[in-house]
Amino acid sequence: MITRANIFPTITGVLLLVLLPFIFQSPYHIQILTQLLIWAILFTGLDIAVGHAGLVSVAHGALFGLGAYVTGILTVDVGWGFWSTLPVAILVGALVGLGIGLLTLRMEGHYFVIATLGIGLLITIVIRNWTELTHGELGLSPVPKPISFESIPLNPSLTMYYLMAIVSFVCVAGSYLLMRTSTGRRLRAIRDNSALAAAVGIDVSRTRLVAFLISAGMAALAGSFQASYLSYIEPSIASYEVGFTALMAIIIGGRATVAGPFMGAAIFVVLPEILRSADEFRIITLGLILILVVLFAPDGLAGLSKIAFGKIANLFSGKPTNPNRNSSNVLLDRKDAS
Amino acid sequence: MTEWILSTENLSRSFGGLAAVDQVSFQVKKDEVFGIVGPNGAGKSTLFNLIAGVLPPSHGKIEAFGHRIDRMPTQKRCWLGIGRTFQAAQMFPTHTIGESLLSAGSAKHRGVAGWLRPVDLKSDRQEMLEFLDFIGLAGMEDLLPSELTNLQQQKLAIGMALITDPQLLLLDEPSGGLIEAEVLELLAFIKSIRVRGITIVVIDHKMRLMMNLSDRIMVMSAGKMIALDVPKKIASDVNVQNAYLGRPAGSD
Amino acid sequence: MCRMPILDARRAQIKRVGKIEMILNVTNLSLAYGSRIAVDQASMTVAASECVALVGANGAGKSTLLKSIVGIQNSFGGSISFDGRDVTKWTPEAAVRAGVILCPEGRHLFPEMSVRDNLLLGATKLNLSNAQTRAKIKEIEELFPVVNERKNQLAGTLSGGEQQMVALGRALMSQPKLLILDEPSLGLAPLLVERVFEIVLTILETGCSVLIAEQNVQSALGVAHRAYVMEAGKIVKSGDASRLSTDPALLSAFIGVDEI
Amino acid sequence: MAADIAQNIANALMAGSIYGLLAVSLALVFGVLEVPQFAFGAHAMLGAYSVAILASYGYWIPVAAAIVLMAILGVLVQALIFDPLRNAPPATLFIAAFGLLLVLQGMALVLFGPNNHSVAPAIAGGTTILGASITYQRMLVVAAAIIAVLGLNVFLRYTKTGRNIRAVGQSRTGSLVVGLSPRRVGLITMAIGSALAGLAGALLAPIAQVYPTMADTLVIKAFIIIVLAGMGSINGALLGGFIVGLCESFGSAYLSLEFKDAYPVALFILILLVRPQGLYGKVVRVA
Repeated sequence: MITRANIFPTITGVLLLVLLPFIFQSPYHIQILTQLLIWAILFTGLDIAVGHAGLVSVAHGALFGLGAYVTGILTVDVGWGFWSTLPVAILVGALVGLGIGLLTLRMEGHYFVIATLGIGLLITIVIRNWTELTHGELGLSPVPKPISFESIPLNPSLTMYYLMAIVSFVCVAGSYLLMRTSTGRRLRAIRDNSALAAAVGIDVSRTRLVAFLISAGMAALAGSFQASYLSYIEPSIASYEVGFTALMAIIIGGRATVAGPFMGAAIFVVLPEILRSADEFRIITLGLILILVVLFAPDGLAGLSKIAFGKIANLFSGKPTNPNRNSSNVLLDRKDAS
Repeated sequence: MTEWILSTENLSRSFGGLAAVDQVSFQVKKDEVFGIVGPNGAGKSTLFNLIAGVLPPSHGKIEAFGHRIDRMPTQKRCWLGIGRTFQAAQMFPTHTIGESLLSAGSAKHRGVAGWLRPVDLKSDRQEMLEFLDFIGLAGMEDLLPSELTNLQQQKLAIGMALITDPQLLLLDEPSGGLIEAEVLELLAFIKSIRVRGITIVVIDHKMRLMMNLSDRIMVMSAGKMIALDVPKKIASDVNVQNAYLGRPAGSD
Repeated sequence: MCRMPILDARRAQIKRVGKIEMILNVTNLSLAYGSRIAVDQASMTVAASECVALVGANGAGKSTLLKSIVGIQNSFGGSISFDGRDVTKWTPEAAVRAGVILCPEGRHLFPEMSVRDNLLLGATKLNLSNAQTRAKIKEIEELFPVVNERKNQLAGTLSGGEQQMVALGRALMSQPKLLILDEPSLGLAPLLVERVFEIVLTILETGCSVLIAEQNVQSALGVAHRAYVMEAGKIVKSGDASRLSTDPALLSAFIGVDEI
Repeated sequence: MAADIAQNIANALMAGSIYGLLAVSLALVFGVLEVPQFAFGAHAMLGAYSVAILASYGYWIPVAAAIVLMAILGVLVQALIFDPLRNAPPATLFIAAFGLLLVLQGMALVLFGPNNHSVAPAIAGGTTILGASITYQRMLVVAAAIIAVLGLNVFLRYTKTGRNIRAVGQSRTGSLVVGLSPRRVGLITMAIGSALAGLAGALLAPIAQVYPTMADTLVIKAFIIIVLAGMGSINGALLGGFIVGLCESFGSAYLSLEFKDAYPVALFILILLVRPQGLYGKVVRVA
């Protein structure tokens, strides 16, 4: 599946993943990078629903938290090892995703967003208040690390970083490969024009369900690693802000691209660090970036950079750019009010 | 013995008391071009939407290839062998022409293998190029639908319907937005589809096109079928002329 | 041939007076939806107190042309002038203030409002006093008895014919100088079609100009002084309405008889 | 027992009137402009802060100030954000509204700090009705919310501007042909919606703590209410507010207090199960 077109970005990406810890050597920076990778997994998962299938979900924050809690409860209270909880977390996430998908199957536009918001909120409330199971605000700790660090000669944070680098690479590659199958093709067709997609024989509901299920599973997987990375989890890990943050990251980073989730994650991890000394301005800045992106760069930063790269490339080749080419702003069509 | 491919029986659809399609029964023969015409508001589009699966009928039934289809979901009608186009050619706006055809053909491979079928199979690409050639857009596979003329968009829409391997093709207003010269080219193109052994049902109000294209024409007015015959007889039918020029039927 | 006898009689009463003063001038107007050209270099005029018909198959570009005259669609070429001033880029609001009123295809009433409210909205740009508004509504109610009978009913619950009367009434509330009717007979039973055209004649008697787009060719030509025939975005024929109504070319444009 | 029930109903009416008022503001803006104005939660929060900051002027002057300030904010956000996005897809509007929510919350954080403010009730004391003890402030909240919605009804029904707003919500083409400017009507609509949200916050201030994220769950509930009521239905939104209030109040009294916020959501999902297509309806209905 590696073609001439994608070999160069792939090598660049892998090199970046491998070499970044050598550029930012302090354990603090490496921890930030690890967090970035975990977010990127969540965002990549959500992007399958939002970017590829056009299903704008805000429930993924709750699904992320669900994954974290499955791992947290099974390791802390039941005593399982991390790796045996991972498949359970993914399965629970996917099943809940399937449930959400079935409930919202026929909803479009605003209704879908609000329905996922409501269902996500319900999951959050249950996590916060089912104290017998989740310990509520007290939280759960310590969630064990995936690897016993004694056996590996690297320092613990670097080991965790490389583990997350491998996992995020697998997730991104998996999502990329899935989109290179007929499933991805059908999803794009549905996102572009669902009536036409049905007319050429694509089972719109089933394809959307499959996408939502995979996307939910990946969000839960990211949550599972997040629990282990933080070692202590409490209900805010599943709050609706996480869902909105993920959605924002994809919109800002750019939908249906490989780089978009990473760019979004970079903004959401790096920005708070830059603004650490003036934390109260952090959310204003985020909000402003969001509004500006929505108003002026509806294809996100990845879209912007694509256009910029296209322009630079065309400076050399002399071809004019076609402004319509990169537009993927077809999440959902807005119907005329009349 | 003639073989019926599509038939309707007392097909009716009303919207809040108004019968848009009223007790329409007809049968389409294998390998014919069956035209449906009528003035604005006659119920053509509603009839088309009933057959294509956009609307359920209020009464009556539709059968195709021996199956009851009037409650069948759209994609299953496609699997049965019914391809369709839309009024105002529908496109996948961010797909290139090549991708559009590949996407349209993506659902005919079913089962798990169909879901996981890689997008860059040589055989699929070969098929796409053949269809591209057939619809006269060879060499344009990297363009976007918005870069095509109306006629080319219409041909692409028909191409996307054809790549699903239909035996029955439903065309909704294929001449919409075309200028006279383009209508003639479209006519030649639709005739070339017949050679592939595909039965065609077409709705259009460009009478010149319909008279030339159709083997039989059904005329609708106010939701009812008022005539069904070969084009020559239709043209001289007094009721038809009246329906078109706004005179009450039978007033002469 | 069957002509509507009432219409013929009434039509004879409307005579055009000596000097013809054009109030609407459309010159080489072109319009596109994206890459699709909907109106191609169309030119037409309407004189004061004149009734002009615009006929052609649907998809010919009639509606688009009419919408651009009232500023709902933007043209990319050509110009429009009304009452001697250039109005090519005006807003729908300015058009209504100037007395150019469109009664759109599909009526576009406010479905969840009473008939009375729909009428009041028609006069929204006139700044009438309460007494003037009442007088105006009374006038409309006399012209359309159904509007009076159903004044408190929601517009969306009316039948198609009743809705058309309300739409006409709403347009007349704005005191049009030029009333533009887009497919007023669409979806109406023959008797109601006749009623609509009778009303058009009544409106003409008040001195208001009427521009009417219709598929119902015979009726439209029955009330109009002049007519334009539109095909694929272009105006292909124009002339005296009574002459056009017997033109074999027109028949062929609609039915395509000539090629068999 | 009867006193318990009366107390629960009283609590439900109080909470419900705040939910209802916020839902009404959302329903108005959604019905006319199709904007899911998530940031109205922040508008309500700013309304509450207005009352808290201007407390030295008494209660009613700050409430009026909150209404006026939020109306101005409504005009600004409509002109700068939502009008330019009028042809954007729904998801984009959600994100823009959420961005606005962040900006407004961030501004509140910068201007007023993270600490809670509290506001003294306008009228002290209370009474007992059917065994339920009710403070006068709470009665005031319910009365003010009902009067505001009644006022909105009268405005939409009987004034020219109100009629124009309903017209734009019902048919864009229709309003264009009668010479209305949907953009200007949009500004007015957003101003009114924002003012109502501000009022909801101002009413809430004396009976709750005032802090930047105070209205977060409130606005989510308000959204759920307008989906239940049929988006765009104004009186349905107020009624929905009371139903959600009852649902919470009785749920926490007889089922479990911890899951107070979950009951309306569960009701919402239950309704989705019964009517999976949602409760549709777009145009602004006063009835």
